[in-house]
Amino acid sequence: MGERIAIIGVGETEFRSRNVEASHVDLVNLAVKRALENAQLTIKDIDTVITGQMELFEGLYLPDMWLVEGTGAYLKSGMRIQTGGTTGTSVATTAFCHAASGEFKTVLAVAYEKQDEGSSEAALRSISEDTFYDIGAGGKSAAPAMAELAMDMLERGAVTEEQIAALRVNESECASRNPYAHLNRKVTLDEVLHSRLLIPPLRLMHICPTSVGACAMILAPESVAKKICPNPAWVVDWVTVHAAMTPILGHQGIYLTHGPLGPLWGWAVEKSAVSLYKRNGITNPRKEVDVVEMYNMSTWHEAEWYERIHLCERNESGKLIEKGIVFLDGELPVNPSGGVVSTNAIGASAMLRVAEAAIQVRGEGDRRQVDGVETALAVGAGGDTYSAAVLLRKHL
Amino acid sequence: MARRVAVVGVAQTKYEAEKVHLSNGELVWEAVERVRKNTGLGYIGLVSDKPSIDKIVSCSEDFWQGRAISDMQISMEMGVFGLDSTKVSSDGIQGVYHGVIDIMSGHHDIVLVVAHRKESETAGSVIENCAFDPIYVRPLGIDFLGAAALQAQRYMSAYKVTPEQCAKVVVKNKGNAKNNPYAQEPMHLTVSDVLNSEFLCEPIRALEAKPVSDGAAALVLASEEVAYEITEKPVWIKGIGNAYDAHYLGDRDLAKCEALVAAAKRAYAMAGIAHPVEEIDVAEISEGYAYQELLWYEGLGFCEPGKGRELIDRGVTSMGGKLPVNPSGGLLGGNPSCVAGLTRVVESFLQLRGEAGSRQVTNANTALAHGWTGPCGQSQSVMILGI
Amino acid sequence: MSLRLGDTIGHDWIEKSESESFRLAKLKAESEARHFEKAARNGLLAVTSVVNLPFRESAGIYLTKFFAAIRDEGEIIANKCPACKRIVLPPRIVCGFCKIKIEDEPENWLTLNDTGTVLSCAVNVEREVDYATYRLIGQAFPIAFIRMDGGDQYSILVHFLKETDPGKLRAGMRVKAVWKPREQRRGRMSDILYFETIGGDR
Amino acid sequence: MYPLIGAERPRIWKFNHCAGPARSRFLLGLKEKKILGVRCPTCDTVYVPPRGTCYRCWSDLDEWIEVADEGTLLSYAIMYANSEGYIRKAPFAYGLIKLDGAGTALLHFVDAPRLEDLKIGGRMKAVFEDSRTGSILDIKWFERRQSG
Repeated sequence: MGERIAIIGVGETEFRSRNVEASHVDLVNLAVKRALENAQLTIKDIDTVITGQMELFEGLYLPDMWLVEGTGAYLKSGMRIQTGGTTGTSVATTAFCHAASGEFKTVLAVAYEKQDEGSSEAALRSISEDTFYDIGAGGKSAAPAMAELAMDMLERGAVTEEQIAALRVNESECASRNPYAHLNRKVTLDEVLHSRLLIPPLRLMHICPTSVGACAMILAPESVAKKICPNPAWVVDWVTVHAAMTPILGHQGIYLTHGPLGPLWGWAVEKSAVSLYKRNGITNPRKEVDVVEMYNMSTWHEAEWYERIHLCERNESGKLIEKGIVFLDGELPVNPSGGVVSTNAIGASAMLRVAEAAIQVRGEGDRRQVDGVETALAVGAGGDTYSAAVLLRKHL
Repeated sequence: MARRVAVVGVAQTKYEAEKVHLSNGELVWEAVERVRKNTGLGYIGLVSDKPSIDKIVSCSEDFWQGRAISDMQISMEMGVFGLDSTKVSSDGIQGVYHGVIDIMSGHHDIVLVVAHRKESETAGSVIENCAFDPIYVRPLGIDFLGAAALQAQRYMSAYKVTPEQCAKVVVKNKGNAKNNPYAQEPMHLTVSDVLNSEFLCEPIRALEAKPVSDGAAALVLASEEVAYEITEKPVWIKGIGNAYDAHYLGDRDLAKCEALVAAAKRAYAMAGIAHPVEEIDVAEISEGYAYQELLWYEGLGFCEPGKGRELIDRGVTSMGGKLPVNPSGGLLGGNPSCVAGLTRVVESFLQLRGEAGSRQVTNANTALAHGWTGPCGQSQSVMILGI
Repeated sequence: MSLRLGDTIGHDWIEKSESESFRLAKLKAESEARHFEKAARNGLLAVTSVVNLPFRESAGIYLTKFFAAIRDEGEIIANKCPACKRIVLPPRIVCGFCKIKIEDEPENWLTLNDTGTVLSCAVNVEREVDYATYRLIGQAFPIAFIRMDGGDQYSILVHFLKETDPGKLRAGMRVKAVWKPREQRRGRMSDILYFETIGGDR
Repeated sequence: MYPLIGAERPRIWKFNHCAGPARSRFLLGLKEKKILGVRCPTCDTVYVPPRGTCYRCWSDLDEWIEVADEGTLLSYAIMYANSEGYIRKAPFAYGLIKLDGAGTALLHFVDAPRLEDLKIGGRMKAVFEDSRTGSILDIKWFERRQSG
């Protein structure tokens, strides 16, 4: 096996719905500088730079080229990764492999999204609208598929609308404690229950916003981390699973909850989490993991994934919420950062899961810090049904 | 190198100006099917008792596919269901680089790398324009051709490189392409044929630029532990290196290629190469335009800065020379960008195994593969392979 | 208040939601413009670029057959994995599960009926907004996941339903394709206008 | 066998790219017919066009200076092709111009009575548009000075 590795620095920008004051390079530069400061390093100490974002949302072809000014990649090695919504975790896992390969002393991973500049609608339509499958049903099927998952959760009695709303209230409480979160206003149960109904039972407040912001992480192999970092977050293991079964763009019938495979994202999340547990001897994740950061594109997904990552039995996720187990002060807090429903700068979202988990492990969470975190789990998902699970520990 | 990595199988499609009969998925399948046949490999989860592919790296770009998450189109053809997979949005050689790093990290054993592009489907000039700073440069409408011509002019005037010397690169590469059944534009040319073709962007002439091309390539990497179970003749990755240059053309001295020097230095250090021309037997480099081959010679340390023209004059890089460059015909012989870098590794593999047919270089033991992306080669990647 | 599939939500809700999406889209566009204007007054500019990218795409061997059948025969065809026998709709060169080639041989092709059963559907209020006029364009047909007759559990098609009364939409309803007149068909999915309700729900 | 189906579907995307503080200042300078540069406190390079960070030293750049609207041509390229996306009709020329007082070269259009008269080392002077909006295109092109 390669070297063991650690996250030794994390930097985030404040996420907002728009940032017309900064260019792409300014935005990325801020996150990188904060990560360097956090790691107490200078840009000269960095060997390689891995970047990621959704280029069509940005309107930049080969964005890593212009970004050299922001990432400091001049004459350094590096590459660019793009896997849709999972981009962030894919960048992170690529950075992990770089750090573990033994060829690099330090690795900088940068993921960001600046959605305020482009026509996200048009870019999204580019995914959903196939030239031949031209009824535009693909993009429009995303929300219905989400609603369908929600309906399924309700029908099989896994959660109630009130429980899901309570979960959303908790996320907003967490976000209000996170200085970087986008939707950081505390909301009430009543507000959530009466927010705009998109497609029954999916409400506006249950789904993620579109944000602008950047996230950077610095990684190092054990030999380096032990020398330069007093409290590294050790990256123990990571697993990516891809469930791509898109027969044709614009046609996503097979993604259905009631379809033959069930919801494919959930399938991938479960497979990645379970093999991660298996490889690392975790038999009861609810007891053995102290905090979870997951990619909750909607609160309904979050509830479904409690089952998928084996925090509870099937149909028990409601109880998990009811008992407050997954809340900030609960037995196993999930998304103390406020999660993706609070902050969603697409390219960065999935990396924020890893970064926020690292912040928890390093005890740097400030008002969102969970007490006594020894083991953290970060789950990224998105894109063409990718899922990546990462296990972090305070001690090796 | 911590853990040795080998290339154990390769495949490519024929490169053509237009593959109208195939969808992107069907194009990728052609390459994937061949590489699976060549290696006899299946996928983890389907075959349990034999070594199987456990990771898939694809290379494609959203702009060129006209849609976000461009790998969605080809995921089933690559066979990603239930596997680890990622997408490198860069030249194909960066995908190989990713695969090598994956295996070196100890997290993966067998990695399938795939690159594809149908350049014929859209207008490259519009896309390439989007690679420039949107504030200062993009409004000018410049593309990679314009940028390359600026570099060519600067390079040729700095080192007194003549148009004839650039034309010789075209004559050599398109001539070499005649020996490559996969090449798109095998041509028998003379220097004056090249110099008589019209200017695209002075000083670059039509025959001196890479043709528009469609195609795909695939390759399988394996760790030392399993490589011999797959093939008797693995080709080892001895060194890898990549680097970024500054973005603005006006910030760089375009007659030099700092990033390529840095990338080559890393790859050579890893492979223990001190004298590239002596130690490397064959090189496959990505020359999108004729002048680039001469400039890249210098960046790769085949000669001193400004002496690239002497290598082509003396025939050092011709077939039968001391260091044959691009026996396959290179990019001038016709490769789509993005696939180009992967094709260089594929061709290096064939040379080192002695399977390159009539383009075979004799006694090839060490090969160099090179790829670039970005305006004037802003991102460079170098790989050393050996047996 | 829990909603179940088949619950009536009423036309007034759709209308309200429609005008709401329209209002929000307009607000968003206006607020965006305001932000850029405000930034410009503070000396922070933005550079507009319009990428106009021509594309000419090939359907490829398998989808050409599929769309030609739609165009010329008014038929929905699919192919079948020779190993696992799963139906692949729309047809493709590989089976994603077995990861093997589905040869382009007659025995691997089959014709499905143009009738099917709705697995689930949603009244989609997110109609497209024309940002130039702030008008909603297109029609808000409910989108449905339809399991086609003559196939298996994998032969699911995504398309629109003609029935727009949410009170009458339910999983299990039987539907049939309504085709464009033959001379208007171009070999695209839109050659089927939508699916209309037929009797005999499951 | 059916004839192969293909379809044309252009993608049209619109973006508003934010310039950020440094780039905006330069563009607003152009509106006033001024070409601004910014000096790196560490390596002393004067960047034209300016930016927020020195890519070599990673220093924040804040020392603004005005540079001349005249300079030396480092390289040029005469475009004869008429590809999609070009904003001028061929033949036209791009050039890299190192303005007097600047440490880096600016990429822009260059012009001469006859494009063949362009030469490396030639003297070039900015020609501004009459109506300027705060864009890199406020400079029409750089013109060859006969004296140069």
